Amino acid sequence: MKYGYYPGCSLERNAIAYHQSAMAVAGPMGIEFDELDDWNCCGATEYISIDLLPAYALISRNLALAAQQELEGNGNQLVAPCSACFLNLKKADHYMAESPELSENVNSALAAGNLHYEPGTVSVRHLLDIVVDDVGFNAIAEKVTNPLYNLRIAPYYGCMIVRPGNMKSFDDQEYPTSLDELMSTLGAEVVDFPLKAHCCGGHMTQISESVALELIRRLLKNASDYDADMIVTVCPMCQLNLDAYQDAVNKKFGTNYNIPILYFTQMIGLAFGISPDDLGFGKEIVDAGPALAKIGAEPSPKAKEKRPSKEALPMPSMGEDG
Amino acid sequence: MNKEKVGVYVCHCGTNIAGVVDVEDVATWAGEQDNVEIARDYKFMCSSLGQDLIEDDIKEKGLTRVVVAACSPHMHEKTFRGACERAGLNPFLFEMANIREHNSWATNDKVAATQKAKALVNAAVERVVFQVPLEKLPIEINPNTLIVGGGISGITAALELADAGNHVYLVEREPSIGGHMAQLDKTFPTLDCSACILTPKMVDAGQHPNITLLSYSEIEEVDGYLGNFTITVRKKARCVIEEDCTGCGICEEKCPIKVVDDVFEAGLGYRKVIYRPFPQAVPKYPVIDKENCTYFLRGKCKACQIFCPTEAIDFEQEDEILKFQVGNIILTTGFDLFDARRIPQYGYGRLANVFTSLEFERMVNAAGPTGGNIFMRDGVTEPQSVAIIHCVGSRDKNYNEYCSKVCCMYSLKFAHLVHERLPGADVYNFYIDMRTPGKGYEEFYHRLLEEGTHFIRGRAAEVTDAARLPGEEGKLIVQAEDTLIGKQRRIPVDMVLLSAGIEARGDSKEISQLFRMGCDFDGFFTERHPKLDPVATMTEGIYIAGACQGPKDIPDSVAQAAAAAARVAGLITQGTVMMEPVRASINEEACSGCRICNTMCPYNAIVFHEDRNVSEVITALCQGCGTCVAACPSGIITGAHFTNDQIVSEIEGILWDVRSEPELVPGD
Amino acid sequence: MADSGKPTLAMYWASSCGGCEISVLNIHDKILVVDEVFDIVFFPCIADFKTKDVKGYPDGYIDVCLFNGAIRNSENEEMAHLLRQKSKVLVAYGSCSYEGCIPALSNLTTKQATLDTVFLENPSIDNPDKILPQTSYKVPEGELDIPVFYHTVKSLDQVVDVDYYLPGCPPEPPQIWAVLEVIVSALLEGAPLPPKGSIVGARDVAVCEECPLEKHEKSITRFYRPHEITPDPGLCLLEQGIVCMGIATRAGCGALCPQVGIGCRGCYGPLGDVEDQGAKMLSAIASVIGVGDPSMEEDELEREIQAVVDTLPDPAGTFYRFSMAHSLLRRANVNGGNGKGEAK
Amino acid sequence: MNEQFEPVIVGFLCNWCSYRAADLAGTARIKYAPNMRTIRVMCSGRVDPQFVIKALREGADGVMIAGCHPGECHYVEGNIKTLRRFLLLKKMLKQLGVEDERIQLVWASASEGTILADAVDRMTEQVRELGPLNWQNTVLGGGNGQGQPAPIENSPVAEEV
Repeated sequence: MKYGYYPGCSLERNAIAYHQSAMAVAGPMGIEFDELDDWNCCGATEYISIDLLPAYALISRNLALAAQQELEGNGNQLVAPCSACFLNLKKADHYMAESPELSENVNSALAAGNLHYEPGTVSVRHLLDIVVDDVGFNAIAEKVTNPLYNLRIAPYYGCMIVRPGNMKSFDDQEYPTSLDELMSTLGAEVVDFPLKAHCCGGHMTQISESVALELIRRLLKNASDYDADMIVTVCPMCQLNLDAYQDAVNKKFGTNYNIPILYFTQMIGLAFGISPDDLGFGKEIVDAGPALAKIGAEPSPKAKEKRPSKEALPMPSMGEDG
Repeated sequence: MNKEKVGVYVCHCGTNIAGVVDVEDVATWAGEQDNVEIARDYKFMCSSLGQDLIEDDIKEKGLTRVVVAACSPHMHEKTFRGACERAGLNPFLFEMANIREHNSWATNDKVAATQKAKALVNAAVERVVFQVPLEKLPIEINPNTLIVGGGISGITAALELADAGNHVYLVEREPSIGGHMAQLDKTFPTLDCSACILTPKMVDAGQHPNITLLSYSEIEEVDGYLGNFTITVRKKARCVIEEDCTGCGICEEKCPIKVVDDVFEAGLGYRKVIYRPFPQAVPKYPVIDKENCTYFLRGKCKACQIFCPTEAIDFEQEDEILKFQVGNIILTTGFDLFDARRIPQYGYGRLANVFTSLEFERMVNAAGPTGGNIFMRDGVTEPQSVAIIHCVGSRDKNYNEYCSKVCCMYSLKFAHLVHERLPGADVYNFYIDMRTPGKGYEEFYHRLLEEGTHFIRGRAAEVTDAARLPGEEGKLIVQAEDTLIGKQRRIPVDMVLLSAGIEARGDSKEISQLFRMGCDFDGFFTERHPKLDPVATMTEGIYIAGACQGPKDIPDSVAQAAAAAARVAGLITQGTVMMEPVRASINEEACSGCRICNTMCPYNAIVFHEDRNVSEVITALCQGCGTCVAACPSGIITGAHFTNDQIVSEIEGILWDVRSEPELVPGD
Repeated sequence: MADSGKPTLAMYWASSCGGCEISVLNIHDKILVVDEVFDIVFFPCIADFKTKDVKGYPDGYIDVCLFNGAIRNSENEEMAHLLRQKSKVLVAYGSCSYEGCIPALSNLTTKQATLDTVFLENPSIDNPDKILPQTSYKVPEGELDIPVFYHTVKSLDQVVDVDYYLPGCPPEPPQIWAVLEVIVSALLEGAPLPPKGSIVGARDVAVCEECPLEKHEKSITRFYRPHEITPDPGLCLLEQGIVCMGIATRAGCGALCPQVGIGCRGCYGPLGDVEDQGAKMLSAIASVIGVGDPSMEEDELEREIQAVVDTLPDPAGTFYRFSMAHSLLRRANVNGGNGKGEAK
Repeated sequence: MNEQFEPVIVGFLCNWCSYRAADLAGTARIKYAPNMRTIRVMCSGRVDPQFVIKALREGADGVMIAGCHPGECHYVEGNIKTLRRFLLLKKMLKQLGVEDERIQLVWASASEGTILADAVDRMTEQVRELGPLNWQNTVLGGGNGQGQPAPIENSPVAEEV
């Protein structure tokens, strides 16, 4: 499977671990990435809120390039590992298709660089999407050599990959489960994580730290309430906030969370038996070492789900769709 | 064709038509057309004076055809046909031109409207000349009636008809009749006990000499037509010999296997593998649930058989196939509850103390799993606070856009029951709008306001156990925007009730195809007319009542059921009914037996006679759609009142102003 | 009536292939009876009469004129008028004169395109100077005229009044003889003739009536061209996806084609209650397309049905193979709609 | 002619859905192009392709067939037959030089007055864009004889025959 690849700025700096691990696991999963030539920043979350047109022009330049370079045999599928990049690219494509006027303006801007983008030509997809939907759980299960037994993982999707509601998304928009399934495929114990699709604060850390810290606290608290050993993310922004600001949260709220924040690709790598160094481990601020030490022991007999008392009323069956 | 005398009447409809169409011009113009004997314009043709005009002209001027240019035929075709009939002219020699809905109301362009009016009038004139007298078709009505679905609607309809001395076949899928109403505890707004008012009716239905009750049975086939349907029913094997069973219930006692009862107890309680859904079940005979029975799984046990005092258990019993004739059918197949799992952010199935409305109905029911106590999922703890979320799956583009009509009221009822059983417990109702249209409903709402229920106007965003603020620990938090104070609120509670909406039965599409009738996008059966005929369907002889036609509460269902029964009773007393003669017929002389038409008819009205190598239309089955007429490559199927001649001349007439007669063109 | 006292017979070919003449000879020894009964006064195929001879006849001199061939050019039309004028009974003989037949398929395109195909593009043509027929040109002997080639092929009754139609491409010998018998007995014993304008030598029921193949309810999930399938013997061809016009075509031929596995081409023309054979055939055959049911999504439904429709390459040419000139539309629109017409 | 061309469109509406939709459009006083002239049939399945062709032949510039949405047909699936015929008819009429826009199939339930009205407006515009069809004169070259392409010229004269 070949895809066009749009790393985005973060993956070159703070999220280098994400990039490394993604590249490391691509091969085993039968994925080939073909990086977009001359790509530019997607404008992150701010630009759109400052001035739409230039923001969309900035984003669409990448789409135009993707369309132009018809990234070799990938059916014009452009994969973005970063949720913000993903959402921006997807939005641009969606709203250009929706409004001919926007499309016209954006294209008049692109024309300056002899570029043009016809909405709909490139299909923008998130890395998680292609892993769970194109590669598939079965293929992944086959590759698992050291299952992540014993590891309690809180799967964190962040607020961007399955939204907004008016666009078709690859997972439930309120309560996604694909990452949960992926993690249990790797052998890990997945904890229920109600805030899985809530916001991590994004760039609020720069604008109004108190707001951001509260949002981060909620996530950390929720994860530790369910005694998760770690939070696994699909987004550099989320990883950065939860990891880098954990200390600040502890100071502000007098807590002492110590939850490592890792990328789902790193976990896949581990399960595939790839050496941690090739997966960018050690770059996280909250040391993942202790948690990872738990891996390997035989699966704890499902923490003994205490048998319901005689009086207890039956729980609703969740059927397949559960 | 010898000349006809057509009378043309152009209606002003006050200014509705005359305001845009130059009616005088149209009338004078029409007067000059071929075959037109007289053309008039008049203020209100539908008035008795207007109709008199027609009748007098028919009598005095000997009109042989009548055209009225006015409103839609759906409005007044009947009226004017009547006028013709009174004056001794066959009603099918009348034709209507719709120059109001399709013309004067649809444009302001007077010139264009007048031109179009002329086209429509001319079309009618040229068509009517080719129309022929038709006689309505008499159809014998078999006095028996089939009622599908033994809920409150079905039971009501059945009793109405049976008491009037007509035989009824009442078919129910489940082991007992009673439907959803049997699961309920109290009914709003009067709070009388559901069972107390329902069970007597169930017993009546079960014992009525005029009612053949076929429970644990399903319809396999429906053939035939109004007055004369042939029904095939599969009576599933109960593995209990009804003749011998006394309904003592020992088998149920002795059966060692317990399973969750997802149907009657809505998953909140257990039942045995040989069971009656509930003590007052009608009929009283239990059934064996083969999927879970140890005997059927492993060939062992037989406890029920061993202990049965009357040897009524028969593991070898097989499904029975019954065939019978009925004249009419009433569908009362009811509804399914919206599956709350589809809204994961409400946590049903994930968060133990989130319950659906039906679960709660069972919980508060004295005969239910908790003996009427309101307990949390652990089965012992009483909640100190309860949140009730309205519109779950209703009024929501992502699920069902419509309002389920009953949820506001039963949510209020729930609130009341919590107050009653758990004094001091806090109750929060999260609603979008409070919808209480009905006798005594608004008063009930006010009563609840006084009982101290907290009403929060806002759709709940999510139910979570992720505590954030002090006091939220170990609770379920309902987050919603309170639109009255314009603030986000987080209400920590012990228990959450989801007021799930009403949905059409999962298999309603198949059912509608089985009975050859329509159902809408949501799966509810389509009534013949949304306002003027909500109980009949587009298929003659098939009626609908209750929630299968759309969300409804008990009084509405009962009313509709009685109405449907009355309609059927009316037909039965008539004995024979007259049907529109718009039917297809095949000229067998000219039929080559190509069999193209054989698959055209959705009503299987076309039969092929191998011996004579011709196809024939069974008139009584034919509904007159004309699909076979259009398909016949020999052009020898005639669609009465919509013949090729009639439609072709209508086409020519409607194009009067752009038509140029094909002449022999010399040269190139 | 000829001086011999015998009734006079003429047969003329306009735009046709000559098959009709052969079909007359196909009545075998009966031809002798024809010769015995009739005085042949014009029959370019078998007897040497000239147009000027016909012009010389008094009006109505010809008792029966069998006119075959479509009206393709000015000469065909001229002869049609001449023979109408000279004949008591004018019979449109064969599919061409009755409804245009194969020549009229060129009504699906333009005169120019037809000429280009015939005189320039046809692979077997050697015409380096691109010479096309001229309506008139000068030669040493003087100016010569060639008939004007019409834009639209017409049926006989579109240029002159016709008494009877004898369908078929060509008509079947037994039918021909049956018709001649009627006419003969009318002429000799004064027996009544069928009402003017009637279709003779054919039946008022579709070919299926005469077709021995076994017929069932039909449901077609794809169409086959003859070379794409070997039909099951004894089974209705249409049911097997082979376009067989029998359902929409007059019987009289004895269903010869279907019996040898070739779908009926429709040469006997539409049935009495049908105005447009092609449209009717289309309606019937589309009605029994076996895909698409009400439960499907609207676009899925359309896709599925379209897929089946796509397996039928040339509906117009197929359904109007013989009746183009006599159909409701008569020809393709090649200049309407701002020249957006499809035909080229 | 500098005044704008007003196409004449014949509309075959089924008695149960689309005809009622047109009624509703009127009752709701929705204003739309007066160019469509309606003919009522019990079901769109009654629309014989001969009718469509007849209308075009007799001077209509376009034909609209309107029925119930698939699955909502009063006669269960008459409209499916209509769709099958329509798709094949469209293909054949294309060969006969009738543009797709001139024959349209519309689904409109009894409650979709606006949908029908919009469809009529849209189709009127599209057909106006295409210009008159006027089969008798333009195509068959009756009357004004526009039907004839220019006589063949500028091809070298034959020397001998």
